Amino acid sequence: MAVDTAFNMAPVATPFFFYMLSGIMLIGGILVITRKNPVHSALALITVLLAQAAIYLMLYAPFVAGVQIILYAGGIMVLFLFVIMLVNIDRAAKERTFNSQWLVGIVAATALGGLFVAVYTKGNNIFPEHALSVIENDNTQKVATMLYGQYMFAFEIASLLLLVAIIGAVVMAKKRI
Amino acid sequence: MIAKFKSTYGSGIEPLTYAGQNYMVVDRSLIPEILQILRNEEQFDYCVDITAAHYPKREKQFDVIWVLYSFSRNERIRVKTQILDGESVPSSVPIWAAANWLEREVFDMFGIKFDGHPDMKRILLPEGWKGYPLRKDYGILQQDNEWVQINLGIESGQ
Amino acid sequence: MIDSNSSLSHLDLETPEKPFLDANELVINMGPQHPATHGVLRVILRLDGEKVLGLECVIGYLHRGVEKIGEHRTYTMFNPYVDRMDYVAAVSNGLGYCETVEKLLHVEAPPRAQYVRVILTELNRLASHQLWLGTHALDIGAITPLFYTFRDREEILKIYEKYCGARLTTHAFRIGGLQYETYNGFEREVKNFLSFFRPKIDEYEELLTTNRIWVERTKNVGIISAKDCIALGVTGPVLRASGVKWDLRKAQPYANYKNFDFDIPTCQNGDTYDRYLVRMAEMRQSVRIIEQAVEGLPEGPVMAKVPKVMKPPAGEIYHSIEAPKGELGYFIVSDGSTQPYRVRVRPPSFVNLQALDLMCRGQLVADVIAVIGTLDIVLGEVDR
Amino acid sequence: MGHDLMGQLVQYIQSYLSSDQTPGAAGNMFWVLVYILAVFVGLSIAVIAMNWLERKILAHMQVRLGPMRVGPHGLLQPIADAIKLLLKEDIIPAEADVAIFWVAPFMVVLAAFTVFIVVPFGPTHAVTDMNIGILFMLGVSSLSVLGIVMAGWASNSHYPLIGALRSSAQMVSYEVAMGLAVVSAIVMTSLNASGTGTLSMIGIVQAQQEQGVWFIFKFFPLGLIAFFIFAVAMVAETNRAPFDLAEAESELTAGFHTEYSGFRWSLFFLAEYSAMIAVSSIAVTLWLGGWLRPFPNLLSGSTWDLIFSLFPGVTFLFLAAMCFFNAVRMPKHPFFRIQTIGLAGFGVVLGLIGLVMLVPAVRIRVQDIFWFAAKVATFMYLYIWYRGTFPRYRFDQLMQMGWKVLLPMGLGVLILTATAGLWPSIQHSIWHP
Repeated sequence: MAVDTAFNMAPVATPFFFYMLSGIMLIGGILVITRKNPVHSALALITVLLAQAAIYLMLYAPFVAGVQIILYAGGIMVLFLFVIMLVNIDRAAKERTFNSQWLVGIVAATALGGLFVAVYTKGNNIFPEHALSVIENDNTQKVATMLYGQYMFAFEIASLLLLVAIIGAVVMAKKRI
Repeated sequence: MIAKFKSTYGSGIEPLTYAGQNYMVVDRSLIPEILQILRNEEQFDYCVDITAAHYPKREKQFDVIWVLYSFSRNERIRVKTQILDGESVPSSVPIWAAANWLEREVFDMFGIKFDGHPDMKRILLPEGWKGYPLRKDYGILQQDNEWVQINLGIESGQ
Repeated sequence: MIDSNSSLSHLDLETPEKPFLDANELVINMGPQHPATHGVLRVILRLDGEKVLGLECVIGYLHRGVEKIGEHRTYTMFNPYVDRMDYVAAVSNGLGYCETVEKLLHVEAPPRAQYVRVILTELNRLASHQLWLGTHALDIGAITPLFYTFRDREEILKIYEKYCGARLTTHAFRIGGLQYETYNGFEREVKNFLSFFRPKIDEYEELLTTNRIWVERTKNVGIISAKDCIALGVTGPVLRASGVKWDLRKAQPYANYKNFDFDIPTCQNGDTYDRYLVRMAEMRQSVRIIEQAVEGLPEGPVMAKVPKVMKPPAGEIYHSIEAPKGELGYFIVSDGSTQPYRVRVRPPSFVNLQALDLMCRGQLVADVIAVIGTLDIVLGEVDR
Repeated sequence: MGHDLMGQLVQYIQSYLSSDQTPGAAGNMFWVLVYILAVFVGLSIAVIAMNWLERKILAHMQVRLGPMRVGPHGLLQPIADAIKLLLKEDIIPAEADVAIFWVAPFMVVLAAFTVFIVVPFGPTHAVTDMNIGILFMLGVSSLSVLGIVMAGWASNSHYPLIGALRSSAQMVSYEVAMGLAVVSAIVMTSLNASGTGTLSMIGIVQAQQEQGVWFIFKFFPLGLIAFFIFAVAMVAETNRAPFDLAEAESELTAGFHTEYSGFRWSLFFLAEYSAMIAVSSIAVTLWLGGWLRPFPNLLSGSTWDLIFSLFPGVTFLFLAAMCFFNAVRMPKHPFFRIQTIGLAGFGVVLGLIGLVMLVPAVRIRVQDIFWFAAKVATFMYLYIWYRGTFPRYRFDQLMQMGWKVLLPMGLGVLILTATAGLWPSIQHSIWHP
């Protein structure tokens, strides 16, 4: 049976794909914040999310990759675009892209960069030497067991939060009537 | 009904009949009052048509005609008034909403203005057209050459 | 911007509706080239999202000056022109014109001519309603009824073609009666058509009447009350769907209609679905009328004594008939010459179209399509 | 040396033939490429055939003949259309956002075609078997809405924009109900000894094989309701009648692709039809037993196996016979000579295919694909039938149906399916606390 067969296709050119996808993500990320047209920004963001999904796939996490595509690229970003299209883009495009908070932005970026550098230089030992061997086929079941076993409480809390958000949205929308 | 009107308004009203159809010629000054009464008291609640006719040889060049119908009486009546060229008629849009486009068409075709009409502009012909086609002095082949040349980019529409 | 009138308390068209949250209102130009405006009607829609805040009709793209032409043609010569107004119901136009001129001339068409006129006019009503049904359903997205109705309309057109040689703009009637005696087998063919057509109405109804989507798309869409109908001068099936039992064929019978037994179908809600039902019922009534007319078709001449050169005495006449779209009136002023001094046509489509704004307020874009379809306008008649 | 390499290559190619896996799972790159090519070509042919069939069937429903001029019974009409579309001027509106206007149709086509790498036409007839197969299909097909939104926005025109807004709202809404229906089918796959379900497309069909029932009949009527929800949602997902609001001709002229013409427009067309086939494949896989032949348990045994395996060849022979019959019936007139020859030639081709399909070795490999295609074709016919019968929903009614009818129904069915699946253990815990 195909399901039970171990996935024995050897990964090909892993570093190449990793760097390629990372490059795409970085370029996409820069485009997101530099494009004046919000629709272009949103499309760049979609590229980033898709590249991210591909990296998840490389990490033997197909379920997360699939959910990433469905929820972010297919769902949330469509709603983003939906809202962007409803506002007047001609007016938005004329306004200055960068506002006065760029100082805060630089501080935050420096802090984050510092953190990355610190982790890279000092924190090598917190990562395992070799990647854990993950069986791809079990991935979805593993996620399910984790969510509904070990992290049941957190999962339920998250769903409750979402429920509250949905009800809030409905109440706000209903105000009109 | 006609008799009652006659007694109230005297010489301002001339009731007539032709081929079994009643109509009355009303003085221009009595028009608003008569139409109001016809609508409110005599139950002529349906304004069938408003139109006009042009008689260039008369002093009062235009006939304006209201065709009215009463659902409760199943009866038609025409009200007719004569006006001078350039004279306006009170709009009957407040009395019958249907008069809106009908009056616009009369304005479009004859150049008769209706006072108090919410949107007195041409309806069938384009805005900016010169001349009123249904006047007798407007030839059947006549057109607003200037308008045609500017807006359509052709020498003539014929 | 909007054709409106504030002073009628129940017709509050003046107050412009504001879009939600000061959102930009979207102005959409529907037509003059648009698949659903049934010709060259241009509708300027002001939208908030998909909700209609108001609309303005721009008409006149098909204006040919029919009334002006009438003043320059003799009474007989003008007869074919009227067919070009409501071209899907050309026979009705002709009937109205011929009867009006006959009244001016103080003649009456002989009984046989009257009966044939009724048959042809009612067939025309069927053809007009079929065309309406097909295009209306097409607008709402049902593409199949169009082909069914065109298939059956073809049979009517064949009868016309055989009778007078033309299919659409027939010029079937003459002032004073008919030009031609009916052809051999006319009665049989009309009867055959009736027995062919009766089950077809059921077929249309089977496709649409209880179709859930059709009902949802048409119920409570474009509601107009009887009061508003009368105020706006709306006549025909639209008025009857609002609950007013008024039909000129009964109210002021012309052309022998008083001899026929038929009902005036009415509905109460005045929405698009009711107008659909009323028209479907009218088709059945028309079939009834034609049946009686064919059964009782009298023998005799088909042309009254009319002078070759018509010079009606000076005077003026307003006469109207119940065209498929509503009251079709002719106001003719004669000055005693061979040409009418003034011809005025009171087109039902033109007056009915005024109600579009009222009927579409607060509805969605998709409903505008349905309402334009349900008003059953013909732009040739609106613009003349 | 060279001979050795050739031998290795041949061996490499042959090594897959006896495999019971998909080429992707077996890691055989050659066959992966062959399968991708086969799926691509097959899909293109299916879209072309679908184009012709839709016009013909719709025409016959509407008492007319449909295309009759190009080729016998209009058989070459789709090809003529394709040539026309390719030769047409490619118009890009002056005010359009050119880059996005370019990318949008490719995005839609890409999304519509990519999903087919996991569609199982048979236990070994799929490009690959992903263990998140169904998730992959839903995810990638949800990307096509991005292409539609991009197309509508980039055209910089009102009608396409409204069309794009409508279709994006519609597709996002119906994806929810669709997902719930899919989940309730996936829950059914876990009713085996180990108690673990699967998301793999092949695994889902195999689960139906093991449980001996198509999921549409499982826990009657729960499976049927879930299938119904999916069947409605999938029509909405593909923007087809009666949910074709995004391209409602009478309202929005042509919706999101109003400004497109020529080749780019044909890409949208291609994507629409392949998306229809894709969602139908999902429905077939999840509820109608995928490649399984009808009544595998009731009519089991080698005799029945033989009879059912003859079906594909016989079907093609029947079609060939139809062609010959109609060729004979063609009017005997020089004007129709080419048409008659063409129809007979088409019949010969079909007949040859049918004969090849009767060869035992081919028969065994092809029958799965045949049953799968037959089931998908049923859905395609339904699509056409809907289009011929139903008026169009209005937008608010569509949303109401998605959120207020299908979504609660989907949730309810999911909960009930889960309860029904767990019922033995629940019962057990009630009686033996």
